[in-house]
Amino acid sequence: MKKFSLIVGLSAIVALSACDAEETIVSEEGAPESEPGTEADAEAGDDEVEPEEVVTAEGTEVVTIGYSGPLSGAAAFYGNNTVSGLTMAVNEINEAGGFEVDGQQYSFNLAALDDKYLPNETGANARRLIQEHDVPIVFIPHSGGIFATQVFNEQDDFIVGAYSSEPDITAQDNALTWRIPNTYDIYVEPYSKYQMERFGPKLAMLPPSTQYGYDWADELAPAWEELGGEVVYDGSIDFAKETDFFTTITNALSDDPDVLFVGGSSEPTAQVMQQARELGFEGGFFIMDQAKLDEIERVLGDNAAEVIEGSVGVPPLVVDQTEGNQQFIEDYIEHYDSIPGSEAGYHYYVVYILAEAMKAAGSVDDAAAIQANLGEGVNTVPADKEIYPITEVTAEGGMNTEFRMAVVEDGEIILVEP
Amino acid sequence: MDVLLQQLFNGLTVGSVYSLVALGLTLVYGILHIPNFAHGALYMVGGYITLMSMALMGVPYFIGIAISIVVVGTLAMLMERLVFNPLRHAPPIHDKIAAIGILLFLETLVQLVWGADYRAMPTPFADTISFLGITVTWQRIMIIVAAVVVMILLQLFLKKTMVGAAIVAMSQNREGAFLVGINANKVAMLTFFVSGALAAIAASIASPINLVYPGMGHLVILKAFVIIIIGGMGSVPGAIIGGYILGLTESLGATFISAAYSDLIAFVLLVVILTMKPQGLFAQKGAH
Amino acid sequence: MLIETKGLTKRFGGLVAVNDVEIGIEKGKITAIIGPNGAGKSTLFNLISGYHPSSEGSITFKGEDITKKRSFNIAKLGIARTFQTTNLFETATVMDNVIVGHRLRTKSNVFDAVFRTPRLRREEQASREKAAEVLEFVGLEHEAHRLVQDISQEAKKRVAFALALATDPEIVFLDEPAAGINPDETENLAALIRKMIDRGLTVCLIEHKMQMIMGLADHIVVLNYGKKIAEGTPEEIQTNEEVIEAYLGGGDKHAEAE
Amino acid sequence: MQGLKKMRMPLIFLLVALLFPLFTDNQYYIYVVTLAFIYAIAVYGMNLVGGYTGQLSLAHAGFFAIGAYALGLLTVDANVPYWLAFFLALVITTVIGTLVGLIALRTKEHFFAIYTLCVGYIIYLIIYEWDALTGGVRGLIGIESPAAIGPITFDTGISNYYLILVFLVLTVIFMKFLTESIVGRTYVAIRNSEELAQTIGINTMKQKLISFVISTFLAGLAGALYASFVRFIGPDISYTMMTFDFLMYAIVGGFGTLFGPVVGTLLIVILTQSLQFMEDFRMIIFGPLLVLLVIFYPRGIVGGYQMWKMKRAYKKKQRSVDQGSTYEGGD
Amino acid sequence: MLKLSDVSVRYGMYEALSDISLTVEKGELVVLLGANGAGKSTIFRTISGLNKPVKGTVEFNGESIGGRSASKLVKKGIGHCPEGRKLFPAMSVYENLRMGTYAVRGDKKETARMLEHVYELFPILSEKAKENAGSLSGGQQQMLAIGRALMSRPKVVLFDEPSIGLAPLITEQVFNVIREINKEGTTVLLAEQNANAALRIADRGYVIENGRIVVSGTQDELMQNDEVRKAYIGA
Repeated sequence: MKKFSLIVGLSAIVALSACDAEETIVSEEGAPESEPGTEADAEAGDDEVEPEEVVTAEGTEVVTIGYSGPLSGAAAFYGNNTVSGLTMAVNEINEAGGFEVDGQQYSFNLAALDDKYLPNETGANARRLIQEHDVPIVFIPHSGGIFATQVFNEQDDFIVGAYSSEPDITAQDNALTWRIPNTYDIYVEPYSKYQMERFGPKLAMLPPSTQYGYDWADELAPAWEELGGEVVYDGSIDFAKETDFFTTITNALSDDPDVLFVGGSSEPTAQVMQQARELGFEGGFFIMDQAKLDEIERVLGDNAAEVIEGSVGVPPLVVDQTEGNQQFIEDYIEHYDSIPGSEAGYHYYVVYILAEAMKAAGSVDDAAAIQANLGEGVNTVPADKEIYPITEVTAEGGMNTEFRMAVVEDGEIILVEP
Repeated sequence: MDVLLQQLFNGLTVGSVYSLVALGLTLVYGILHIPNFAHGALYMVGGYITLMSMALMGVPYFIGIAISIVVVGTLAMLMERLVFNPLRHAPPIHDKIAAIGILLFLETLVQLVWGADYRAMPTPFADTISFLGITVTWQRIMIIVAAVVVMILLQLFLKKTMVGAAIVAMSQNREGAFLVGINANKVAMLTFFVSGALAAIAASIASPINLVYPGMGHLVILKAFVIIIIGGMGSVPGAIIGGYILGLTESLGATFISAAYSDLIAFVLLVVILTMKPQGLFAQKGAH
Repeated sequence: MLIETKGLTKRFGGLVAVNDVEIGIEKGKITAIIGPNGAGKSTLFNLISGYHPSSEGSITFKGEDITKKRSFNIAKLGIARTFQTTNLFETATVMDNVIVGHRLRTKSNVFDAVFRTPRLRREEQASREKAAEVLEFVGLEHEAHRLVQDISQEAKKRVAFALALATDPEIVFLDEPAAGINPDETENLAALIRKMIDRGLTVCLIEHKMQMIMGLADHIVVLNYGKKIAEGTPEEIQTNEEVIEAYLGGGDKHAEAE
Repeated sequence: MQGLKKMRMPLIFLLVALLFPLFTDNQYYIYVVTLAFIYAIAVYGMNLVGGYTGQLSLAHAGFFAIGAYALGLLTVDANVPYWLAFFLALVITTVIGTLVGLIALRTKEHFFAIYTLCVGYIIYLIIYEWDALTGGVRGLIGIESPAAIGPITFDTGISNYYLILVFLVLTVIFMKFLTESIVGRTYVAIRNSEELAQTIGINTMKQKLISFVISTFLAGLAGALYASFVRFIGPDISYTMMTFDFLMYAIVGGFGTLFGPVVGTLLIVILTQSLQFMEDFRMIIFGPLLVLLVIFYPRGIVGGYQMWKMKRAYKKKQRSVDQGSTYEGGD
Repeated sequence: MLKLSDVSVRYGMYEALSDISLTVEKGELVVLLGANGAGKSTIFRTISGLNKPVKGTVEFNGESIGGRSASKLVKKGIGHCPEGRKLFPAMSVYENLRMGTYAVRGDKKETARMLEHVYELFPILSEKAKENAGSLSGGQQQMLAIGRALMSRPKVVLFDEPSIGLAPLITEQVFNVIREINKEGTTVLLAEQNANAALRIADRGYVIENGRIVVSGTQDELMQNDEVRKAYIGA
């Protein structure tokens, strides 16, 4: 027993001193006179959850950008996708020698922390990023964390890089919020029109029971009815709770809908779609923008063609290839051995916008100035880095994109341009 | 589509899975009087092993299940040896806490190794058939049939073989079991193995109609607890019947009461039952 | 009679564990309840101390009917008991184990505890003094600050006594006090039981160690198959044919005839 | 003198806690430690009913969430003044705790643990599904910071830190007075043996209920503080995993000890933060740690330390008695 | 055949058995007498491996078995019909008997023969073969316990207070069966509180008091000895 207490005590001490040691490195790194390069590298290794290291350009000042998202827990897959975009862009910029702001050459460092999707953890992480890295921006890919951070970001002077299409985020009257994706409302009407025309007026709603799913449903139902349609089933499906989706899908299909609204991560969405087909559903799927048609196609394998026929959704990056994103998609596939989703695409893109905005603002740490120059940043991003067709950055800090839609006709995913 | 019939069938499918999980839980409870909170983690690991055997080693579905049975059974056995056996004289609060520790560990381990995202498990039984106005897939028929076969085999094992009967004997009278020459350690390990195997089978047959992810055991295990409390802690038939009752109640409840709150049914049922009978519906007599 | 039972019966399913038992426990005396294994002695204790509800019959304490009372209320009336196996708090000190014994004579609640009211201070003091007093009484004052897990089996029995005594009882029921301790220690315990009588307490005990009982008890009640088969002084019991038969087995005369 | 000596460690701790914000202007440290304080209050609740009274309640995240949501809803939706809402949140949690306790405590041991686990899950499901009231999975945004008390305002991290420290210290004092009094001894007697407790005249059902209600009160208090500190709440705070976290804090620090919850919570929360780079591994360490602790060190760090000290003190005393010095009845 | 030399057993601090020495020869019926708590059951539990001696040796057929596990000893031929019967209440009578053969399972023929024999000894068990053990009366349960102990075809059987809670008539029946079992060649060690009835069928006996053997002797010697009486009722 005594021996055991000794071991526990020792390990606690070791852990605490390890914690101390870590803090030392951080504070040195944070000091302006510290030499970037080696130390920054060591630092990155500490904080980075991704095995991959961020490279630093020689002879530059380092600007650290923050990230807090789910890197463990149920949403880790999503979180890692978002980080992958950031990491890739940071590395590209640094490898190219960084960027120049007000005569000084800078390179990026990325400090990514895990918050397990828990808002209070996001709050802690954001504070930590401010204290230890003095970051001008923290990217957060979930609205709970965004809301929790909006409580103090103006006071602590950093931008919330909000990856969420929740409209409330830009309605908070928060001067330092940058909403990255479009609010989902732009999809609703054209998708609805297309599906109603093609399959009929009866809509059954079966979004995932996540915040995003509910938000979508709230937007969709009135829009659908406005177009003369009818919502015959208004439910949701909980991937983490339901033992068998059949039960819920059976109910959703009991009124013979023409169109089924589904979504969520691609795997469960595919599962729901397939089971709906198994239960004899012959209409079209209205797919929420989280799920990717190409991933769904891949998950379903042999059955894919008949299941996804008649679906409408956000064009997968691979389908919506433009001059700007072709290179990115290729590089991403090469690097991560998987096709990039919009999480990765957007997060890749925003680093370039951020760099441009910093240039335009003439400062890497004046959050308000950077925020004010986001629109300018969007305009000046090189054309070959333009992943999405951004149309504007609103006064509230929301980015809007050109509308895009993908539909499946005769087994082919087709891009419908506006 | 006949919704009622379809839902009855759906309930049967889910109930089969519940029953198998509850069976493993009830066997362990019967022998060692441990509410094994880590059983849900075994279920989850079972799903992963099958899936990963198929994905990484390219083995067929059934071989995957077989591997999963062996691996999870062994894991459960290790759990008994390394954790519950040393705790057998400790206050009852301790094994519960230890079980929670195991649960946290296994879940994180799986997540670390295979990631946290939802994964779909392919099945060789993807075809659908329709009859009587309902639609089913062969996988679902397989679930029901497999569950029944496993239950019959388990019942035969417990009734007809001496080794299986030893499990039952030990749950009914520990010391009596020693005196007829039953080795308590071996039986405890065997019981855990069987319980792990049942969890592995349940997860492997349920995964193709659901998804594989680290949290997949959370709710299933909670419901299994409800089932064995309803059916009598340690009772084998109770676990089977309770599983089907819950499966059917849920699918009908989701249809006729509320889809959002259908998960609540199990827990409300439990609260109501324990409120009226704090010792459970069929408190076993003489087992302890 | 301090305690009287009339027609006391307890059934567990089909088994009649205590069958129509009528006993009287006299104040200031040591009453022993004996009988072969499974005769229903412990069940009788459990009925009197309110641990099991009786199926039939009545129990009175100082003329008051206590048949339907719950165990904690019975304790408050002044009826204490010990158990066959002492389930003390092993990782606490002897003192800590005993202090709580006086809790039923105190009225402090959470409010008193948190605001350290005068009542609480008074009652804590009383509990502590009571504990010290009963520990001295059972001869454990020097062990008061040891952990229970570190003291001998006999000392644990004494702690259990002390705990029962700390409730300020008029009567103490002891369930096999000498089980699991060595003969010398048994002697000491017997002396302690006598001391309890000298202090004006009444004792009722179940015990299998006959030598102890015969030297100790004023009055013995013999149970067999849940029924009272005899009662009387030790001498009477030792020569009672029915008792001898119950213990030594049927066919005694028969055997002698052979 | 002796009392002061016994309290030396806690007083040093308190001093460090009081001075901590003066030595660091790192908001992050303050934030993390404040959160740990809040959790510690909830863990005290769990510790009281589980560690002292011996009833393992697995519904505590639920009560934590009830406190948090009650405060959140009252301030955000009903515009009730903060401190009134705070008070009402405690009342609501306590009332619900009493109702649950009345039923749940009829069950024992395993049944109680499973029952409360299910109650906790029901609370989670209700918060999750009843979005008209709770905002469902979206959660509640924009909860007020604690309102100013006279000239003292609570809009900064440091002022919140001190406010919550005050609540924590009050909780510890409350627990100290409670558990070291004859009232608290009653709970320990029940943990030790309910049967024995009854025969020494304790109405065990009543006492268990009181300790359960106090424990839900503390969980609710922590929840209310959490809501106004983080200012955003979602259903996650009521999930079983949160209960398991609380349990882990309690076990590591020492179940059934006075300072266990503070020690365990601070240690693990700080450890968790400093091990952030190994996010994924944490439970791989903590899971087995929990198992090892219950097997080898069931009373945790504080309990183990106390045991050691007590044995040493006794040996010393023995020696001094042997040497003929006068016997002093300490404690 | 069975020999205990200076065996001591402790439960924690308490010495339950002190220097117990006793022998049982092949074919004998030996009785252990003594009041409750004297240590009879502890002796039995030590022989059948449920308790471990702290001191002394237990020999069975010349082989030291002290501290071996119960499951091994059943295989070696030590049957134990415990105090309190320890049946499997929710199993049928037949299943209980079948469990009795657990240690020697495999030999189906012998098992069938043994089952036949037990049914012969206790016809009532054959009648109630399909009923749950828990539903039997006390006497029937005792018979079942005896039958179960016999099913492992033991060389020596330990009967621990088989007469507990049984009506006198049933007790006699049980004792007759025990005598019969002994006559068939099985060595019997019997612990009884029912001293006279036990002595009548025994060859020899030991009187246990406070964990020690106080008297030993043949049937006749013990029947005349006042110590027996004293050990029971203290006079």
